[in-house]
Amino acid sequence: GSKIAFFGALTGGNAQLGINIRDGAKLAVDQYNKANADCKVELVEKDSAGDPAQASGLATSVVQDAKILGVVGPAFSGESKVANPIMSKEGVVIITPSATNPALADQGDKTFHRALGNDASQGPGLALYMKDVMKVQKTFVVDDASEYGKGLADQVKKTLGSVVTANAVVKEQQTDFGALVTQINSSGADSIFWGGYYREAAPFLKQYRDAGGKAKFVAGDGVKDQAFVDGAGAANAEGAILTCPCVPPEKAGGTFAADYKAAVGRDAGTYSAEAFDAANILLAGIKAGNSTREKLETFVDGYTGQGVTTSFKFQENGEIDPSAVAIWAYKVAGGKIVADQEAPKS
Amino acid sequence: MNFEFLGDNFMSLTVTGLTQGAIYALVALGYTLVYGVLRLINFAHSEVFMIGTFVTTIVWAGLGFGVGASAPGTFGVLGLIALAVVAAGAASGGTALIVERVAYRPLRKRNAPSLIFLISAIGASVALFELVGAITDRQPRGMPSLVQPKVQFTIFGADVTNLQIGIILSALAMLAGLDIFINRTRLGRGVRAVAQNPDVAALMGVNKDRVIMLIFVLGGMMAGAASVLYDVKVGITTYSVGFLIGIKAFTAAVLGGIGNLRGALLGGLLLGVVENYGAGVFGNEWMDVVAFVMLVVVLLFRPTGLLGESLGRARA
Amino acid sequence: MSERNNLLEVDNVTIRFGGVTALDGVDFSVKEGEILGLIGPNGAGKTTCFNAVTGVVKPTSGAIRFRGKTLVGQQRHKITRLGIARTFQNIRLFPEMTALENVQVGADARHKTSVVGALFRTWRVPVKPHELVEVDAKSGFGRAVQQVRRTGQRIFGLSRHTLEERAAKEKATELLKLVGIEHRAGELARSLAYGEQRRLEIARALATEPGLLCLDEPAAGFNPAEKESLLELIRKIRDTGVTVLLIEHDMRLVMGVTDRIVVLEFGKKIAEGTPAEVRENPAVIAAYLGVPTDAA
Amino acid sequence: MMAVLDSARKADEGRVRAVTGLRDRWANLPYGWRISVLFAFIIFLYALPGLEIPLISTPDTDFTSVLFLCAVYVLVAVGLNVVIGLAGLLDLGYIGFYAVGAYTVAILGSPNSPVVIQFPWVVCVPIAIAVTMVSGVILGWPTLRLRGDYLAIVTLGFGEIIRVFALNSDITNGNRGITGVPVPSEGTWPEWMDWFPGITAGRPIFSVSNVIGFYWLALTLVFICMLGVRRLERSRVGRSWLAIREDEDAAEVMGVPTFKYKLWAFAIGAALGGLSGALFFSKQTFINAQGFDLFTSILWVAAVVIGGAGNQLGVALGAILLAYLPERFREFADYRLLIFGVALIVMTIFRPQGLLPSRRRKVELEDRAKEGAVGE
Amino acid sequence: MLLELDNVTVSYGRIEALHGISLTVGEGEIVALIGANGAGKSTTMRAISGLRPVGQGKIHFDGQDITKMRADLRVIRGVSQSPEGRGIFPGMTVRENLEMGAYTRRVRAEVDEDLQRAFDLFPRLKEREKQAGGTLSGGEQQMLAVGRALMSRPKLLLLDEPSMGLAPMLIQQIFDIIVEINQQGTTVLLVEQNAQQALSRAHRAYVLETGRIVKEGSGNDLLTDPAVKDAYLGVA
Ligand SMILES: Nc1ncnc2c1ncn2[C@@H]1O[C@H](COP(=O)(O)OP(=O)(O)OP(=O)(O)O)[C@@H](O)[C@H]1O
Ligand SMILES: Nc1ncnc2c1ncn2[C@@H]1O[C@H](COP(=O)(O)OP(=O)(O)OP(=O)(O)O)[C@@H](O)[C@H]1O
Ligand SMILES: CC(C)C[C@H](N)C(=O)O
Ligand SMILES: [Mg+2]
Ligand SMILES: [Mg+2]
Repeated sequence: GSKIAFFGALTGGNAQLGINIRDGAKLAVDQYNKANADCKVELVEKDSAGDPAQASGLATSVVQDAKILGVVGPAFSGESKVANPIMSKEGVVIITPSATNPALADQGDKTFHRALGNDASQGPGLALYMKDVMKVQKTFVVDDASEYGKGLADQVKKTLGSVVTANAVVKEQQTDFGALVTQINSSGADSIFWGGYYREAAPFLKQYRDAGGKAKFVAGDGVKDQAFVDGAGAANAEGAILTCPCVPPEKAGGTFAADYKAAVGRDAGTYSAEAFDAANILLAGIKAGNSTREKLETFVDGYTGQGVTTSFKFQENGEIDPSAVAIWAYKVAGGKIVADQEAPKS
Repeated sequence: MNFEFLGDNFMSLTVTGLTQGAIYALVALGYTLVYGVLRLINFAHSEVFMIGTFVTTIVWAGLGFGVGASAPGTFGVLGLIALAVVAAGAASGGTALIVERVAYRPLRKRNAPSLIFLISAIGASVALFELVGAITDRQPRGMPSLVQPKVQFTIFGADVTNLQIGIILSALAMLAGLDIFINRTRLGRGVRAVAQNPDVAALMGVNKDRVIMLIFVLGGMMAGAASVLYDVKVGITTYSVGFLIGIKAFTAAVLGGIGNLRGALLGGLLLGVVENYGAGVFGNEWMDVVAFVMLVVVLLFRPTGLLGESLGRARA
Repeated sequence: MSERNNLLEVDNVTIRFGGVTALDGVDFSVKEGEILGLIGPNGAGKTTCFNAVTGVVKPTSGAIRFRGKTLVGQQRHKITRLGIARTFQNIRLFPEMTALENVQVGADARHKTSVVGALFRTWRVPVKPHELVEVDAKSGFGRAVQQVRRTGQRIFGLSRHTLEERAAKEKATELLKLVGIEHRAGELARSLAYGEQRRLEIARALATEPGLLCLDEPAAGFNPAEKESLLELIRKIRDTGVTVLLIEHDMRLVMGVTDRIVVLEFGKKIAEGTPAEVRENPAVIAAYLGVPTDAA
Repeated sequence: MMAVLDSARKADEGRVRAVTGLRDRWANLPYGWRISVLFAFIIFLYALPGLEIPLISTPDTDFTSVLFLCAVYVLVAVGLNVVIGLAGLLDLGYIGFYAVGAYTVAILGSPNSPVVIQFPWVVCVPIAIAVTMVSGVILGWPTLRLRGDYLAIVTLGFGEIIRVFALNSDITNGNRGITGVPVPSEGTWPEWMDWFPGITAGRPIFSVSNVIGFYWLALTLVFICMLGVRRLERSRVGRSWLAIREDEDAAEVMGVPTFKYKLWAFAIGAALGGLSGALFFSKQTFINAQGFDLFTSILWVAAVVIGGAGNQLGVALGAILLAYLPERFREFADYRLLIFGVALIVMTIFRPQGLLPSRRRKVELEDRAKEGAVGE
Repeated sequence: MLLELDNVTVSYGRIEALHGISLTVGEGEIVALIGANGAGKSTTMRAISGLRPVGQGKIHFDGQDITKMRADLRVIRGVSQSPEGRGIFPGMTVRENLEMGAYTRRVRAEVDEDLQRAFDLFPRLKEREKQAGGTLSGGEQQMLAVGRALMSRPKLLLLDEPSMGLAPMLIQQIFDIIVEINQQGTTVLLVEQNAQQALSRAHRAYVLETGRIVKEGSGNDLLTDPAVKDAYLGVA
């Protein structure tokens, strides 16, 4: 039979973000295979560790396996930027359930699709939430210089405007934030926006709170995982606001939340549901007999349907309809990430 | 560039820099001792430090102080720290000794040239680092916040916390002890003799192997102690923490004059402070660049470091 | 002798190391073609004086001139090219290179091929027939390749690199023969005995084609018979037109071979003259010789 | 434990003797034979991608890509060998040059770089080589006066400075990197190459999905560079480097302009490093600072030393192993580097002279090893 | 016999430098070892002090087999060497260098006394007490090496060319010192190129040629032996 691939981090410091997505896609494939025992589809896992530098090699290996018709992923924006052109040139259908950098749609990659909203809506939504709901006065913006982190931070800065007092850049895999903590403390900020992933955010927040820092902590989807709360310590993370262009899994349609829990053994995580939808679109195409990359691509381009998260109809550039996008704000409360409210739209 | 920030926060940057520098200095000692005696960059020393950070978490977690646990009273905290220093010191010292036994001694017995030692050292470093990486699944490990920093006093507008005082003072004390040991005791003199001319040292009756074991253990113990201070300060560790700290500590050792114990202290403190200023002025992301640029500049004017080499042979 | 030119002039040179004054206003000159002895008690400053001449240490004050050119502040390898070579009191060979290669390094001081020349071998010299590559391969392919190379050489000539390589090797072999260790040409310098290493140092120094050769205790570690042959060697070297400046504690050697002697004590010159004059000089006897030399 | 080691070592020494014997026999072969075998071997290397040799091909990665990686690493090792093996300068930050070369091509050639010049590859590469050479000189000028391990740490710092700069500066597009690094040529395979397995006429010669073109280009560059370095090695220049490695002061006093030659070694090494970087990232099409961590740099040093510093074939072998083994054994993914680390230790203990030491090193090390120490 | 070498071979890598040397040194003797460059004199000394491993043969010292003993343990047994090339610790001061000589000794007062003695023997060293060993002149280093070897109060003192690099006046002195030490009870094995001096002070002597002992006898006998005279004493 045919194969579809998952492309994203399964190891490394941000692995949990990738694992949630993989499990969502896997659930879809397993359900499909159970229903179509005669014509199974294999899910190939390409572990990028979230590292764009590895993406080019992995993309090449996807391309070279002619059985792989489509990809769920790449999970992160950085790796997408590298891998998409390579895969798209060879016609591999790409549906990302999570990479949110807006520029990905403008690279001219014909087979690119995004099953969720991007940071051009998340950023402003998030910033409005900070201004209107949280009423922040002085924000210190931190980013990790990644495609995603910097992109989101730039969006946020644009909307926050003069509320931003200072900004700083952290390194990937940095664990010691002594200098940054000093800077934030002396800047007198009442809130911090973190553009990056949880790998760095968790130790930072711990050290910041240990050093007596009181500012509110806000971050995007890259931080929205239980691993963040555990890493920072529940007490330190308490009250942190995390946004995401994704619906809370428990609000997902159908029996998804229950199925997932039964299959994987834990609650669905960030983007599990989006991945489930993305995989299902590809599977639907395969089921309809589209056994080559070109055919599948035509199928996906013309696809319309309702997933568990939202309704899908891809535009020319691969984005879904803006009206189908929802930005949610979540809050860390009692050591858990719970949905707070939908963020205001600009 | 943000000199205003530097001006406004000069003292507080200095204090945080010194704290960081004290840890560098303790780790630098291990490099300096081994380098002084064997002319070998002990790449695996960064992993010796890393092991210490993990042993600390294991000991604490074993006693019921896992991530998120609340700190016991002052004496409890001091007890936990003391226990960790003993355990991490032993583990790091032991690791250093094993590295010496497995990776270096066979080469010494065969008179291998120094470049080969370097490779073996890299091998040991990679092996340890990957081993811990595999065991911990490459996930970071958190610790309880044992010491809530409390401001003890303020100098020139900079708050100095109990944690900072503790770290700097304990580092200074350990360094002073080691310095006295090397410069004032007979065994210490033996160490210097082996450093300068191993063959002739044997002719004086110095047991070379014992001296070498000793320096590895001492360096390892200092790294172990440093790892506890690091844990208390940073509160999280991963299998890769050693790499950057190791490079910084080695830089500190060279800055002060490698093979020179007081140089390691001076180099460590200076490095910590200057890179902190640098981070303030140019931004965090340029911190390492500031550190290395300073190293190059210092070496240009003092090619053997600030205080010169002392354990090692003065070059004729 | 006085009509000869001064080859080297040491002019009021003072050298201090912290508190120690190793040389204190020393003045002397070496004349073209002579063998000048430099003697004095231990720590008198003789080696320091060599170091100053060869640019290893910088004088605190004073001037040193070689063929009228000032040496102070010159780079060390330039001093060698100007024509001063030396040996070291504590032997400094290239231990992991063969004896022959050690000497070749010295010979290279007079060669010109550098990176570009060695890489592209553009500088060509017409070739004489006997210098061509030999065609000795039997099988067709190898023979063809060799023939192509030969024709190439005939048309384009040989590179300066090739010629210099050959010359360096020849010169090195010759010099090893001169100092009497040609049978150890292929050994690593490290594995030679102390005395052989000393000879190798002399050969290496000579390979730089010096006008002035500075020998720092060349006879240390030699037995009297060997010293005898060293004495011959130094004379031979002088006869090839090389001026020699010699530090030595063995009086028989010094008295036997030098034309003039300069005596240092505590960094100051205390005497200068022919061997006979110096030997009788009471200051020298008191400071250095102790007993009449024939008893030593 | 020691006994086991000893017997293993004995067996290994037997093997070494056999190899050494082979080398002597090789030297005694008639010229024609040697030349012929050499040519045959070279042709074999070019043909490798089409041969599908069972045991050595890589199951999990495209074999030609692995070959290309090997060739690039060999190029790196040849350059690093000039610095470490010949001149004896320990350069731990060699990757900095690799980065400079790669970034020069990316910035000048990519349509997505902040500098919109878009020179073609053939123009970019010579510029990249020149820029790296200059950067070698800029680094070397102030620092080559430093001794041994001081130089090591300064070069390490240099490598790190380059990386951090790439990570944070605008011209390199920061961590986000530059996509669309140009390929050597946009040409397509001609009809007459169609017979070679894996080549389809009309497809681009240089593309990520079929790397044969890149591999052949890299292999050709490897041969050219090895030949050049060999010429240097066997000349006055090579001898001066050796002398510097042995005793810098004595060399200077013997008339070797040590500074100049060290600078040359640095510049040549840098140029080769820059070329390798340019080559590798042309294939990769994407460049960001991730590719330039110090760890890789240090591994390269390991490859050179393990292979046998000073001997070109040796360092090439070391580089090939470093590039090839991790790809061959992808199954062990998580333990790959652990095994690698242990292997490094074991290898140094068994073969302190490297896999294929230079003749000189071999004698030197055998002697030293035999001398050993008294006692125990 | 205090020291006994029985058919000892020593190799450097593949090259054998000593092809089976047998010699003895009795308690209280001065024994000289002479020979041309490369004969193997220094190698013999290194084998005795433990710097070079012995291939075949045995070395006995003070009734004990020390063939495989580590060098530092031999020092404790009472063997002390002033090595060829001096072996000064360059970064230690003159005083520290001397104190290193007494590394194995514990009685502080005795050490101080010996330190005084060394300074008395070589006043130059006293002047330079605080100077780093590496910056001394060649001759000064030689004095330091000999002085240091004496500091361990050895039973057997191995001197490898102690007169090398010394000014004529000091050469006289150093031989006088050797005799004096010997009279105080230290056994001495002496390698010297200054064969005239060495033979006239030694009780017995051996002549070494390319790794073999070719002659032995009392000092005076060898001094008058025509072959020795010819080869090692130079034309008188
Ligand atoms: N770097 C230095 N620092 C301090 N003192 C020094 C230094 N170098 C040399 N000296 C001193 O300068 C004096 C002269 O030394 P030099 O080596 O020139 O003596 P020399 O005449 O060659 O003696 P010898 O015959 O023993 O070799 C010595 O007393 C020595 O201790
Ligand atoms: N480190 C070494 N490596 C290899 N061979 C050596 C080494 N040292 C000495 N040899 C060789 O061993 C032989 C004996 O040397 P040794 O130094 O014992 O001679 P020696 O009698 O002390 O001569 P000298 O009077 O020159 O000091 C010589 O042939 C020498 O080449
Ligand atoms: C999985 C997500 C956190 C990825 C993130 N939104 C990105 O664009 O890289
Ligand atoms: Mg001298
Ligand atoms: Mg000798």
